[in-house]
Formats: sequence, structure tokens, C-alpha cells
Amino acid sequence: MIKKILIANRGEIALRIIRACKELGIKTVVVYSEADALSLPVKFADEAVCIGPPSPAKSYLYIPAIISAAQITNCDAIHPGYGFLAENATFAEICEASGFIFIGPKPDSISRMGNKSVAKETMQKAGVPVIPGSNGIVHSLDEAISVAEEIGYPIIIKAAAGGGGRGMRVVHDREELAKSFGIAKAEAGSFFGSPDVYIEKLLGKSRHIEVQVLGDKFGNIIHLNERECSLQRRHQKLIEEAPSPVVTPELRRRMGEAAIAGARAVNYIGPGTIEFLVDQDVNFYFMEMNTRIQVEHPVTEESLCVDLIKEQIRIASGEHLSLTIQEPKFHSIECRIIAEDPYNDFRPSPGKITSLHFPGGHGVRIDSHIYQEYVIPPYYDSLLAKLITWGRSREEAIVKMKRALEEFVIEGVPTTIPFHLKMMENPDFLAGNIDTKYLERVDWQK
Amino acid sequence: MIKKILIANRGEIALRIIRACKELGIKTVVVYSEADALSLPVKFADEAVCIGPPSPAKSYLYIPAIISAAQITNCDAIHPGYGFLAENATFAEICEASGFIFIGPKPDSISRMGNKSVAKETMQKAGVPVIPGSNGIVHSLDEAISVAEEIGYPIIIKAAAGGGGRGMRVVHDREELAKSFGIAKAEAGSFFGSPDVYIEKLLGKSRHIEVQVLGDKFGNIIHLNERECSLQRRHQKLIEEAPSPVVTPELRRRMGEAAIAGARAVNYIGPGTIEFLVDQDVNFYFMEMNTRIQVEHPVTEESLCVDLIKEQIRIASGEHLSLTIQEPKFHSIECRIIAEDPYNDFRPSPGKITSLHFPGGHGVRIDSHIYQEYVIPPYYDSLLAKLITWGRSREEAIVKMKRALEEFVIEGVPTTIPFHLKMMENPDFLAGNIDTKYLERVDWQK
Amino acid sequence: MDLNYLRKILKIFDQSSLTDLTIEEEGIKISLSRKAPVQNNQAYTLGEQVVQQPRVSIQTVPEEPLAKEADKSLSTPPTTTYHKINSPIVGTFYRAPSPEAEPFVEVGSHVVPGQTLCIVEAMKVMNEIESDIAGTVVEILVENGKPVEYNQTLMLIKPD
Amino acid sequence: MDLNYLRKILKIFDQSSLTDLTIEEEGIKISLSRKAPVQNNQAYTLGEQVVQQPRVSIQTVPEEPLAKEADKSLSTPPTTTYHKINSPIVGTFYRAPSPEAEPFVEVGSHVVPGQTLCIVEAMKVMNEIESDIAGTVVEILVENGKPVEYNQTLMLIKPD
Repeated sequence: MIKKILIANRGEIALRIIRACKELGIKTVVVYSEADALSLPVKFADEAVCIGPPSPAKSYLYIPAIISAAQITNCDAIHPGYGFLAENATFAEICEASGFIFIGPKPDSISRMGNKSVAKETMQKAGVPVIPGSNGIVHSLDEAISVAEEIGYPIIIKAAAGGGGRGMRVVHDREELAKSFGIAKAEAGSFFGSPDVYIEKLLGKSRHIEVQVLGDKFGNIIHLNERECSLQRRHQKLIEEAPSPVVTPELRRRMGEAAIAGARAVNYIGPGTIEFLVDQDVNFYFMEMNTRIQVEHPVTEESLCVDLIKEQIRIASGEHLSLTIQEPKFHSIECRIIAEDPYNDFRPSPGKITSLHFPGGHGVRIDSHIYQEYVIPPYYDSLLAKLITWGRSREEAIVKMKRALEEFVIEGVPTTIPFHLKMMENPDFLAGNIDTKYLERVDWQK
Repeated sequence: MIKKILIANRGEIALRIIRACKELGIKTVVVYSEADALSLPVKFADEAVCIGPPSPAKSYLYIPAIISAAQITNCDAIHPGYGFLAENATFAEICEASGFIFIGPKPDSISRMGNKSVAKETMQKAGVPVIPGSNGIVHSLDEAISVAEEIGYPIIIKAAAGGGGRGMRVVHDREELAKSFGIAKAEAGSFFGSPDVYIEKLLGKSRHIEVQVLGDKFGNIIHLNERECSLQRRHQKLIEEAPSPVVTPELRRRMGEAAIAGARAVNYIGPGTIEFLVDQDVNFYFMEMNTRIQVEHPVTEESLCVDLIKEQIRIASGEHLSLTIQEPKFHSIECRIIAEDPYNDFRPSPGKITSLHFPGGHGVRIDSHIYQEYVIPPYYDSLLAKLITWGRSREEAIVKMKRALEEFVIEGVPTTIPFHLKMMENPDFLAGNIDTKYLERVDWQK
Repeated sequence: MDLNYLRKILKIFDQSSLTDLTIEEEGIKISLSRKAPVQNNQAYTLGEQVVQQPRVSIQTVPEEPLAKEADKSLSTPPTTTYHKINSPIVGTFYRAPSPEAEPFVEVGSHVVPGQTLCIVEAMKVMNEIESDIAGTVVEILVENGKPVEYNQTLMLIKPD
Repeated sequence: MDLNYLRKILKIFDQSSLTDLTIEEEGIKISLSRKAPVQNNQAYTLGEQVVQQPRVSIQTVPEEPLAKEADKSLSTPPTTTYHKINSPIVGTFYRAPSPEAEPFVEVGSHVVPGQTLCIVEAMKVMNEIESDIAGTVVEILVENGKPVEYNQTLMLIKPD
């Protein structure tokens, strides 16, 4: 078993990893920037090493400082958390080259899933459904037209080197395509350094449903069911649940098998997530794979009563998978409590938490690094807490969430709590009628 | 279903009941004394009614004020919590006579279990093992000697009207019995107003193991396994767990059946607890029945993933039992965090909580009414929080408890946290080698 | 009750120099009280316990300028010191012995010690509330037939 | 690390008038820092962020009486203002270019701007730390071969 882990992250996920390590009897070292000197991870880890100034580029993203911190504290493994260096194949390689276990998949798995077109090709070869479109790069307008006629309008022209919702152009007919194709290539060239573009069908209203996979070092790969993450705002997930209200056991089995096939195609180790778009006819299409633990992993944990981080560390230590494929035991929901003002277009609002009261009781879990008098640093993301509830039914999880939100007091900064409270009474949410564009169409305050 | 419940209690259990009601869509009214005007139950209930000054006799124990509060707020049911009026048959009767549903068993069940010798007789008739001893009152020395020779020394002479560890005299042989019998009768007469005494065998090292039962209004009664509560100090439970580390499935079945038989003998409705003493040869003997929800109910909840308070309210509303007899799913432990100074003989220490941080994460539950800046009133018991953890094994629940206790910060008053931290590393506790006198024999600080 | 609303009220109260605040509206009554004004603007200061300043069942409004200041800004009359008649029990307030009968007192009535002022009914028992002072009724704070809490002020009397 | 111990230290710090406190023992280093002395004795005051008072990598100890007061009570020399040499990276501190070689400087050495004072090794890269001032080395705060954090003070130099 791993003896001592360096945690190359901050905030709630750093605390989450410390908790798992303590329960496994593993020593922890947390690295921190000067902005996080007074944070709970620094307080609760066995050791803490300051690695740089607040700027992420000079601290949490600065590989030499992190590796050096692992060396001076004699760690034998490095946990990247999520964000920062978690999906950086170079970092994973350097960890291993420096003699540390990287708690995550192999660098090759990361890089193959990091490149969007390679990932799509890999999945397609593995038999995972992908969004209909061109086979890779589209070089000429003629080629574009023939692809478009085959898959049908509307389509999206995407920059191959783009990502995160940027470098995309929607086209509704042939005439528009003729006008847009050259412009799209020129934009791709000037924004992303490469004029390469590819074409995908534009799906209608669709849901974001992702499947948790888990592989060990012996080639065993399972899935742990899906998470419904359709409630988003500008590609940021706000509420997640497990299971999805629209996934049947049969669909779960098919999506799970596709996800396992995809993970197997890159010899995946540890927990990872295959994100699918699910259209209104319940066809599912590969979107991307996240080669790390995810923010929303607790809903899977509470729906199955498992501990994914402990399992991840055991797997990294060379143990066999201890979990099996099984139907959800409970329904679990997570609300992301973020220091954003929902009444002001979700504007980030760092500041000092002057007053704090966490909800408690049966079926309520809080993953959070905040405390009364905590100052939210402006340098990093503004997730304050994940509030997770579970129950024997979706209805029970929702009423529990509502009462927990009502008990949750955070003063000093605006948070997303009022938004979540409103959503717990929103008829569309209650009916499970949510798609990824829902919050663009609907005013949540109404 | 019940529409509006008056909660005739305070502290964490009042908050626990409010949470259950909110999740069931039931309105709540909390009554409070002037000492609790700034408490969380008052803050979180739908309505709050001040019923008297801090003294319990003039507020939480003052029946006319509570009934009147239920009347002016149009409640249809009254939940007594635990302590205060929870096991007062007269109160239950008055509730029903005044037109309110008393959320608990029938007054007759309460009174039959409240009288120690009636309870013992009832159980014996129902076939529940009781501690060997006299059949009721022992009138003469000759009778005492013959009972003692039959059951074997050592024995205890107990005042029939005594209770709570008072009015007891241990006797080791015939000579001592001859000397003590008269004195014991005289003491019983002067202390408890009645010279009646009875005789019980003195058990050796024994464990306190209790069985949770649950009955509905249709005569269905089940048990929900046992709780191990042997770690006590002056009859006060400090740590509880479910299941017991020494109870096998076969013993669980036998104790469960005995408990159901006992509950059936008094037509029991709602959640109740049959307490057993279990000797070193794993014989179990009826000790007493608690006709109410108990402080330690969460360990049963977490070991089975059920909600006993919601079930209790559903039963009181006239619904059928929704739970079934089943083996524990998880191992769960509860530590009572009390405002007592463990380094000073557990001296109660009311005061102001100047700083507070609750632990969180997977498998951790907090039931607590405290907040930063809360002033612990000196008039009531000093339970601050119940910290509950669970895991797939006893070991997992214990390591989780340890890390949760390490994260738990309460400043301003001494608490039992250091005691619990020490116990989580105590070899006897880890081995499950605990009996009810353990803390009398052993210095916990060593 | 809307708890956010309550929180806002608590906040305003905390940031003020008041020691007592009572708000009644639409069947809801909120009573806030504390020992002394807080120094800093801790919004969630639920810390000070009312017990430390036990309000006796029938008491005279204190003469400290701060308390007077607070009262002045919130309730209608007192510029001078009035005597409070508080309810000794939670129950229903009645101004008359029966629906048909005349009220025991009206605003302006002169009362003497031992005179019945009103009734608070709890569990079918009619608790007659008597005056412990001689004076004039200046305000009746509760409507006939409405519920009252323990220690809630029922009437104000201007001592002779 | 024993968290109760840490809590005690935080408490002592909070109750003092210090702005900075560093304790090193048995492989543990605890650095506390705050903007200004707190007014009240909040024991759990983790609120003030060091960021609000960014310490530049190489800086002059400020002249404010409070800071001097703090330094005086804790570290051996400074009665006058010394110049701090801080580590620009986390790593291992070496006083000489190789185990056999002589140290770059000793206490009492006179140094000029650009002169190498020591090495901090990170990921097998030897980062030579140079003086940015002319002066005399008055204290070397880290032992040869020991780990240092980002911005940890390595040496004190008395400017000419």
C-alpha cells in the first residue's frame, strides 16, 4: 500500500483526499500557494508545503515545485485531484519518471482522451456511438457539403484544436455552409493556430449523462452507473444526480457497456468518466472522457454506498477492484454551492464568510473546505461546498435537499443557495424535464 | 397524514424531528423556554411558542402550557422526543383526551413498562428471559434465603420502588444476607416510602445490548436489530454501535424474537427499545423497555439506511409498517459529544461556543443544534452533538470516526471529544472487549 | 414563516443598538431580545441568551436611556414609564368573562391592585389576570380571542 | 502533526501582538502570518489571508516598530534592519556546490550583488541563489541539506 501521498490540489477536493487517506492510514502532504496558507487542507494534512505565490501558474500548475515538494517530504505517490494538473499527461509522465506513483490513469490514456479528434476516433473504433459527422478533418467545401447532406442539417463546424465551447459555428443549410466554411477555417487558424475543422451533426434538446468507470491495473474495468448532469449554465454543472431520472435499467446496461468498451480501448486505470449526450429519442453519443475523479463523484458514492477516492488509492497501490457492477441502491443529488450571485448573472463573488451553518442529519453529506471567517481567495474557482443528499427515491432525495438548503446559512458572500432552493420546487426539474440548454431558455427566478 | 406537529422538546432531538417533518411536508411548532429563545429549533421550525421560564418544571415538563400551545397553534399531533414528558403516561393520556395524536405508544404501554416489577412480570409471562430472582416482593428473611440458595450468590436486594441505580444492596453469602435484609427493607422504607424489596442475581461482567422494535397500529411488530451500548459512565451511554461486535446472526434472531414478544405483550406502537443485559456466557436478560425514540437511534438508521423518526410519524398517522426485519447493511458508531470535561471527572461545563467546525464527507453524519456563538444553557442536559459514522466494516466505521473527531473543532467549552479520540485507539474497545463497568475499572487516559 | 425573512430581521436587529424588538403580522409574532447591543456586526449572533436577563412576569420598563430609545422607535406610546402586564401562561386571550359580557377593562379604565384585567385560557382553565398596581390602562396590546405566549405583554398601565 | 498542538499555537499567536511567527522542530514547520494584530481573542481566526500582504521573494524587513518588536522577541540577532534572502522555490538547501566543496559563504562573509550564496535544488536542477545586495552575512537560517519551502528565509544580510 502507498505510505504517503502528496496532494497537488486545494479546496474541497484536497480535504476529500486527506479524509480518504486518514481512513486508509496513509500520511498526507498538501502543497499550497500563499493564498491558501490558512486553508483547512493545510490545517488537517499531516504536512503542508508552500510551493509558490497565489497565481496558479506559479504554484498549483508549476510542476517543478510540486515534484520537488514530493521529494523533500518523501512521498511515494501524488494525487492530482481534479482541475489543475489532473489531466496533464506530461505531469503524469514526470511523476512516474521521478519515481512517484501518479494516482490516475497512464499518461498515454490521458493524452489519447485529451485530443478531441483522437478520442472520438478511438471511441468509434471501440464501438462506442459518436455524434454523426465527418471522419476527421474536412478539407474542402465540397467534402463539407457531402458530409452535411449525408448526416442532415443543422450541423456544427468545429475547430479541431478548439474546445470548451469555443471555435464552433452552427450551420442550418447548404447556402449558409457555403458562406461559413471558409470563415470557419480562417477563424480556426487565427484563434487556435490550425485551420483544421471537422463537422458534427447538431443535436436537438439533449441531456448530459455520464457514466462512471473504474479500472484496476489487472485489466478489470467496471462501470458504476450514470450521473445526470444536464442542469448546466455555460457548460458549468450546477446540480447532478444519480441515477438519471430518464435512464432505464436496459439503457443503463447499454451505456455502461459502451463506457467499459471505451475505457478498455485506452487501457484505463482508476476512476474515469465517459460523458454522453443523450437526445430526445434516447440515442446516446460519446462526448468526451474525463480521465480523473470528478467534482460530482459523491452522487455515485451515495447512490451505491461506496468510496471512490479510497478505491482509487487502493487501485493505484496495485490492489484489485473491490467493487462490482450493481443497480443504484439510493437516489442521490448534489447541489454545488458556489460563491456566485445568482441574482446577478452568477457573477463570482469572493469575500469573507462572516457566518456559517451547515445542515446535518440523516441522508445529508457536506464536502466543504470553508469555515466561519474564511476568506475566499479570488485566484481560484469559487466552489464553496457540495451539498449531497440521498433517499430511497428521487422525491425523498429532493425534499431532503430542500430542507438541507433551508438550513444552510452562509453570510458575507452571495451564493447559489437561493437558486438551488428555487430549482427544488421547479416543475421541470421535479419532472426530470431538463436538458443542457434549459437555463438558457428559462428564467430560474420565475 | 398528520398535518402539523407540536414538538414538546428542545436541543438536537427537536431539530431532528423538525427535519423529519419538513421532509414529510408536515408543519412544525416548537415550544421553548426563555432559555432556548435563540436556539436552532426555534429558528428552523415553522412556528415557535414560548411556554415558560428556563426551569424545566415550568416549561418542558409543564403539561398545561404544552397542551395550550398545541391548541392555540392548531396542531393535530404532539411529538415528545426523548426525556422530559416522553415516558409520562399521564401526558400521553392528556394529549389524546385533548384531541391530539400522541406520537408514541398507548398510555397503557408506557405505564406498564414504567413500573419495574410490572414490566419484569409482563416480560416473563411473554417468555422473555429475565434476570433470575424472586417472584416479586420478598417478605421475610427465610423467603430471601431460599430464593438466594436457589439462584446462587452473589445477589442484589433491590427496593421495588427504587430505580436508576439507587436502592440496591449487593450480598455475597448467607451470613451477609441475614445481616443486610432488615437494613435493606428499612432503607427502602425511608428512601422510597415503601419497604418492599425483591431479589435478583448479580450478574458478572455484562454488556448492555438493546433491541430496536417498531410496531404499527395494526398489530405488526418487527425488530431492527440490536445496538451495543456497553460503554457507559455512571449509567450514561457514551458510545453506541450497531450491530454489536459480539452478536451473531443466530443470537440476533433470538434476541429479536424475544424483543418482539415483549413488545407484543404490551401492544406496542411506534419505535421502542428493549434493553438486555448480556452476560459472559451470552445469556441475555430483560432489563427494561424504553417506550420512546432513543438518543442513539441514528446508529440503527445508518446501519440499515432507514429513517426511524419519519417511520414513527407515518405510524402515528395510521400507516402500515414500511420496513422489514433484515440483517445490518453497514456498521455504524455514534459518539456523544457532550459539554463535559473528561479530564475533570466528566464535569458538566456549560458556556459559550466560541469556535466551531463540524466534520464532513462520506459516511459522516452530525445531529446537532449548536452553532458558533451558541451559549449552552445550564438548565438542561449537556449533549452538544451526536457524531455518527458508518462503513462496510466495524474497522472502517472506527477509522472514519477517528478522522471525523480529529476534524471536529469546538472551542469555548471542554467536550468529550478527547475521550472519544482516545477510545478509538483503545485496544479493548477495538477488540470489542467492553462491559458496562469498563470505565469504572480502567483509566481512559492511559 | 419565510426563514430568509427571519434572517433579515435578525440581521437588522443585530446591526442596531436595540435590546428588544417585537414584530407581529399576519398571525406571526417575532420577539427578539438581548442583554446588550453587540459590538460588531455579526449577523448570525444568536449567542446571547435571554435567560441572562430574565424578564419577570410583571415588570416595570427599565429607565435606562438605551431601552427607552429602543421602545420609542418601535412601539406607539411610551415616552414615560409604563407598567407591563405580562401573560403568566401560553393560551388564548379574552377581554371578557364570556362572549356576551362587557370587557373587564378598556383603555382609559382606572384599575386597582387585585382587579381582573383579562383572562388567558389554557386547557379550558380560565386564568384571571389581575393588576398588581393602581393606575390607568393606556394600551391593550392583544386582540380578543388571539393566542398569547408565556410572558407576552398584554396591557400597559400608567401607574398613578 | 498533532492538531491540538497547532490549535494551541494559533491561540497563542492570536493572543499576541505578533504579525509573523515561524516554528521549526522535528521536521515540522509552522508559519503564521497576519496583516495586523487582531483586536479580540478569536481562537480559530484563520480568516486573514497572507495574500493580502504579499511577501516578495527578496525583501527588506520593514521598519515599522510593531514588526521589529515581533522579530526581536523571536529570532536571535536583529536590532537593526537586515536584508532577507528568501527561497524562490521549494527544494533542498545546499551551502556548497558539491559535498566536498567549501560553502559559498559563511556567517561574516562579505558579499556583493550577483554573488552566489547557496543552492536550492528542485527536480535535480541546482538553482543558484544570488545576493541582490552588498553586505555581510549575519545569519544562515537553514541547515545544509534540509528542505525549504517557497519564500522561506534562508539568510540574513546586513547591508553595507
